[in-house]
Amino acid sequence: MSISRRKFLGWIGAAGVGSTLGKSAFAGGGKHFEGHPDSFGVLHDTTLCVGCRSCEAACAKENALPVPDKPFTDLSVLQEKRRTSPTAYTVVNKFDIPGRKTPVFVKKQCNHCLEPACASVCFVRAFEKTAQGPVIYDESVCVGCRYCMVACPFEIPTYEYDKALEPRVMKCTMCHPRVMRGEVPACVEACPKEALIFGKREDLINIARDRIRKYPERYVDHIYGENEMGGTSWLYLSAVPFHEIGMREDLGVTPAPELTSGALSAVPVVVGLWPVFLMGLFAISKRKEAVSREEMEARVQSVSALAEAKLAAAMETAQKEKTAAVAKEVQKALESAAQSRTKEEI
Amino acid sequence: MSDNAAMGAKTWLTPFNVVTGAIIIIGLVLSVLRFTMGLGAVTNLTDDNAWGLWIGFDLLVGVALAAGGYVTSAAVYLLGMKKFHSAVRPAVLTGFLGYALVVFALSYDVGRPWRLPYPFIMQQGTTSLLFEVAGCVALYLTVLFLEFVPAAMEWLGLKKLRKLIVRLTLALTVLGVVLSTLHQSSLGAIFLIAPSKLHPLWYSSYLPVFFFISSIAAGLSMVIFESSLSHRYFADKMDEAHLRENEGVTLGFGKAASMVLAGYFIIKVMGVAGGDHWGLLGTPYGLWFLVELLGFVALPSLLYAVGVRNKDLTLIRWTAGWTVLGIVVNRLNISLVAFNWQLPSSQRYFPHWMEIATSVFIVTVGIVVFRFIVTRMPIFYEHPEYKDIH
Amino acid sequence: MMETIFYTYQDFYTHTKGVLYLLMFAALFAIALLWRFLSGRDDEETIE
Amino acid sequence: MDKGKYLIRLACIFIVSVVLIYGSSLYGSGRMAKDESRTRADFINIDGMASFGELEKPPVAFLHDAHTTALAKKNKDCSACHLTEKDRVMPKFKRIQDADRVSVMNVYHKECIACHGEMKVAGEKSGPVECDACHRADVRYTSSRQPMGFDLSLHSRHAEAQEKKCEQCHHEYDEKAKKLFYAKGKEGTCRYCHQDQTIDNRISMRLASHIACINCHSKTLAQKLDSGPVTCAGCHDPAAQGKIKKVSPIPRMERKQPDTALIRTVSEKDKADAGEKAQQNRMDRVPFDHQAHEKYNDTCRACHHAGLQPCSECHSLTGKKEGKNVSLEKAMHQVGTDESCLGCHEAKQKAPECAGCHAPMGAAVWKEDESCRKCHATRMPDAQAPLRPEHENALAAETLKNRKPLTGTYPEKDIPEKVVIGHLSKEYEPVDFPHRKIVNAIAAKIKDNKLAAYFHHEEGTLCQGCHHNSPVSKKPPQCGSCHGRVFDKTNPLKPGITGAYHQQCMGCHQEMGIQKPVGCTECHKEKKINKM
Repeated sequence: MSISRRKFLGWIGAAGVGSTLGKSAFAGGGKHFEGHPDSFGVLHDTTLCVGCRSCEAACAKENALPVPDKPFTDLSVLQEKRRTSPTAYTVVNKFDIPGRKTPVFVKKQCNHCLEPACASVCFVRAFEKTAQGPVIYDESVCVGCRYCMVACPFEIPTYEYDKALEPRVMKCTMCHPRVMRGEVPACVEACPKEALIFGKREDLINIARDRIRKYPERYVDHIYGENEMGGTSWLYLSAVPFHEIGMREDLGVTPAPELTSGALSAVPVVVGLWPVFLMGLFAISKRKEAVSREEMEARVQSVSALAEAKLAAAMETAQKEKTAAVAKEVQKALESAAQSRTKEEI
Repeated sequence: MSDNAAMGAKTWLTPFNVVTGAIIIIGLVLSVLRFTMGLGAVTNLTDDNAWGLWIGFDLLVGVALAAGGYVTSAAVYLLGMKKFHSAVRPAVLTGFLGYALVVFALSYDVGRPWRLPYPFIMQQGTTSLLFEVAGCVALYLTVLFLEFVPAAMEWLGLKKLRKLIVRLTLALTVLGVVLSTLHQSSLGAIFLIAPSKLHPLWYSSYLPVFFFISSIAAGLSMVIFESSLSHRYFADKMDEAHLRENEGVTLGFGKAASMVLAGYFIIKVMGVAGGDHWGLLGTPYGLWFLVELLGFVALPSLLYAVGVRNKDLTLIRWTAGWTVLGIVVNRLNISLVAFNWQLPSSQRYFPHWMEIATSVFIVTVGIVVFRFIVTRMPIFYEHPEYKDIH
Repeated sequence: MMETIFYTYQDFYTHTKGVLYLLMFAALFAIALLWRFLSGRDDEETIE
Repeated sequence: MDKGKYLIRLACIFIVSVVLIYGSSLYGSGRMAKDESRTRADFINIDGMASFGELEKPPVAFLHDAHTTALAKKNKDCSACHLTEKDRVMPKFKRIQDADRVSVMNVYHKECIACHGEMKVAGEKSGPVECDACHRADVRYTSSRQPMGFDLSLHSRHAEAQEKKCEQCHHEYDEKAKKLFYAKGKEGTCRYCHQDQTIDNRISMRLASHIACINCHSKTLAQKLDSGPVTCAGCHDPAAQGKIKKVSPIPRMERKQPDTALIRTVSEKDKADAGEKAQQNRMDRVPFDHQAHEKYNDTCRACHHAGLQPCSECHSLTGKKEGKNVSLEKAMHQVGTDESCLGCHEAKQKAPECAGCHAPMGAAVWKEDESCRKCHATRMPDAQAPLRPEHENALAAETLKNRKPLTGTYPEKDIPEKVVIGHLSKEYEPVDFPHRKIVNAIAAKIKDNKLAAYFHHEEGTLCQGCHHNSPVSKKPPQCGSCHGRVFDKTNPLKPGITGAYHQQCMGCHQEMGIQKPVGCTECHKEKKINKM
């Protein structure tokens, strides 16, 4: 039986390896998607922003977010770097760049990716990339698993940890209601320097390119958001390399759904083939059992046949002897009878 | 039925009960706190670190260590290894309890646990790995329940119903293996979405394969580990067949674990090669990766092999414990240590003591239920009336 | 089968993976039925 | 069970070591404290042997002035380390030139270690003698060495000192006779011949300048006369360079250069090569006030970057190899380079007093309009034979003479005193914009700027700084006439009215480096009613 143990070992190993083949079988296939045509976006020219935080004020007012303790006109807040929070969909951060007279101010909020990672990972489809451009959140289905916060490469979605019954994921919605009414988002309307421009994403890219061409020394020749993570609707222009103003340049251009589509595409293969393979294993082991049982019986047969043959032979000899003995007895008896008769006669 | 069944009046105040009692009380208090004050009051979770110890340990580690169920049932039913037959029921029980605890722990971590069935009934996010995991875990929980229930029915004496379910065993086993393959690998694939946050040494497109293969190793080691513990504490519950087969189980699973760990080590090295991260091995994180790889994958594989060759059961049992620890280290590495590795240490996550207490509470509940079931239901012995093949 | 136009990977995958999940569910039953059909002849499956 | 115990111990040791490695590695990875490296001008990295191949040991950090001061105390002079040839001290250490690797290495090792050894034996503070004490891998010094520019002021001081005997420094090289000689009237900057690297016997600029300058300075010092520096820091230390006396006004260089020149738009040779008819119509030639431009640059090299011959000799119409294929047109108009006319003018526009208006204008976009005629002003007479140079210069001078520079703008009374910008006010009070004060301030800043005076060709040009993209007039249109309330995406480069005001005013203040109005309320007061 030791073979079967080694066999068991082999099968488990093979099973493990076998299933790997299906794993990264094929990603999204040959398909390529350009995103919703004519969807809106915002171009943020960080060379114009002076960090007056009017956008933060307008955003808080529009989304009825709680008024923070420090007023929006208090610029001391800019000293340390802030991230989005459940009470602030957008924040302005100040970056002192060595060798530049004035600091660079950058507004941070949801980038409304063309292929949102948050939408791709949400297992109740609470996030949706609307045709108009904004990525909106549906609180009525959200389970609160927070996978979207793990997935977002820009660290934007935030969670109401302090709430026990109705915690929500909070993030900028590009003022989706206003956009649907044909207005511009509140922050764009509030920006005095017009560092934020709202419009169709293609137009914004052209505007950005025009600016780069007209002011070659003022801008880094790169529109952040044109290709990052498969493209975002919120585009950025900057005078300094983007990694110096807190924007990651190592995110790559693969759209988020592509990252997990490989693994997902292996699931049907496993469901399709694994049962067949396992049932096959079962059948083989059952047949092996049956075969081994038959061999057992065959051997038993052959052994018993042998035994019978021997037995039969023994029986015969015994028989013969017996008959011989009987015959002898009979003969003896006859002889004694004959003798007694002769004795009587005498 | 082993004759030394229940001794005289059981005294409740054994040290074990006292400790578990205390933990459970603390756990209940924390649960109330968690569900009244929200997640923020009990955990160190922030907007940067959305997933903490409950996901990292209770879910990732819990699911991996509950893999014993499908590994043993596959070995015995699909590969026809009758000799390990006695190991099936304990393994299925551990698996079932493991998954029950996973779902129980999930209800703590998720913001609105009463909405957990929403992905199936309300709106399906089919592009999400979590949808696949949720589906498989739910299905597999029912499969494990059905595999476990004959033992309960023998205890309750429901003959006819038990007959019906026993006929499904083969289908359940196949389904169990398929579902396990899916969600064990998908737990790894969950982290594929964030290449910018997971350290390149741990991030790889093979993550699903790593998780699946290491779950096989975890299952095997867990069965050995659990059987060694059960023999220490529940020997009186075991019938003669169970005792006899235990040695074979340990050796057989030990050998399989050694091979699987070796395979796992090889594909991990290939993962590093594939990403060309050799340079990173010199960094502090690289050092920690080597500790995980060499200390918790290569070493146990070696120790298993030595143990099996010399038929040294204690070595195999200790190595099983060490491999289980290795799985814990690997899962925590991926979810907590190597995740958000770029953030400054001030924004890094470390579990709040209340989180740790809750996890300990959940594990203790598992152990108590395990003991309750084992001391009542025919897990370690065969019920006299059901000598037939069950 | 009506051919909806997909503009984003997200929509495309949501649709295709949705269909795939249904197919998978069906496939499992199909295989079970096929197995029962295949091993119908052997009297009563005796599996230890 | 003893095997079990043994295993437990093994596992414990393993865990402890794991925690230690992990702990120390994660937190202990701070770099060892690097002592604050000092920046010196006399820091020399001795790596001459790199020219022979891979350096086996790290180069040696050598502090030249530290050594010279130390040696001076023992009244030793340059000859302690430097050999002299034809009574001039050679800059290389104890050798004339580098024969081969081994010999150069021996020179350093023998001389330095010997000297240091003597000092140590004599019990004085001395330099290191062990190998790794000199060849240190860690970088302790950084060089603050600045190249020493020989500008017009220094040149005139030297000319004075040498009583205008140019042959003291300037020389030409006679290929055939392989001898240096002085060519009167052909004096040029050293860099025309001496490049970065020594090419066969044409020594590099570094060697040439050190041999010539330091020798001359040390000779004059020897005669106890006021002379230039002989230490590294004297020339190369930025602080020392600041202290060099500046002559002002800088007397004009006496090199018989023309006062005015008529810059060719095609070289005679090109015309001859092309066999053109007498008067193929080319761009009109450019009258150039050479004397004025001398004052705008520190050195002649700024424009005559490769030689004193006319630009068209190297820069032919279609570009020649000698001129690195840069055509004449590109040489004159290439923006972004200092040598070209337009490049230099554009660089001048970056000055704070100009940037306010010129920065928002963006990169010069090639507009085919009247602006060419500003420079190409001299219409050539239809003479057959080419004019002689002095005639050309006279013609240029005459054209330049009747230029009417414009130094002001509209008379005071025509400039509105104050403009109230109020049609926007939602959250803030209207802005009362001190229009005249600002116009006068700008005009005052560029009052004596000849470049501005000439190119701001109309009185209203100055107003076009803010009233841009509209015809020049005394009554330019209001901003609102073009800038709509909301950003108009069909005209991408035109902001909405709010953006226009803020970008223009704040942009100008930022470019001109004016700090004054900082917060929003300093320009316009907060409106009381709907406070946020």
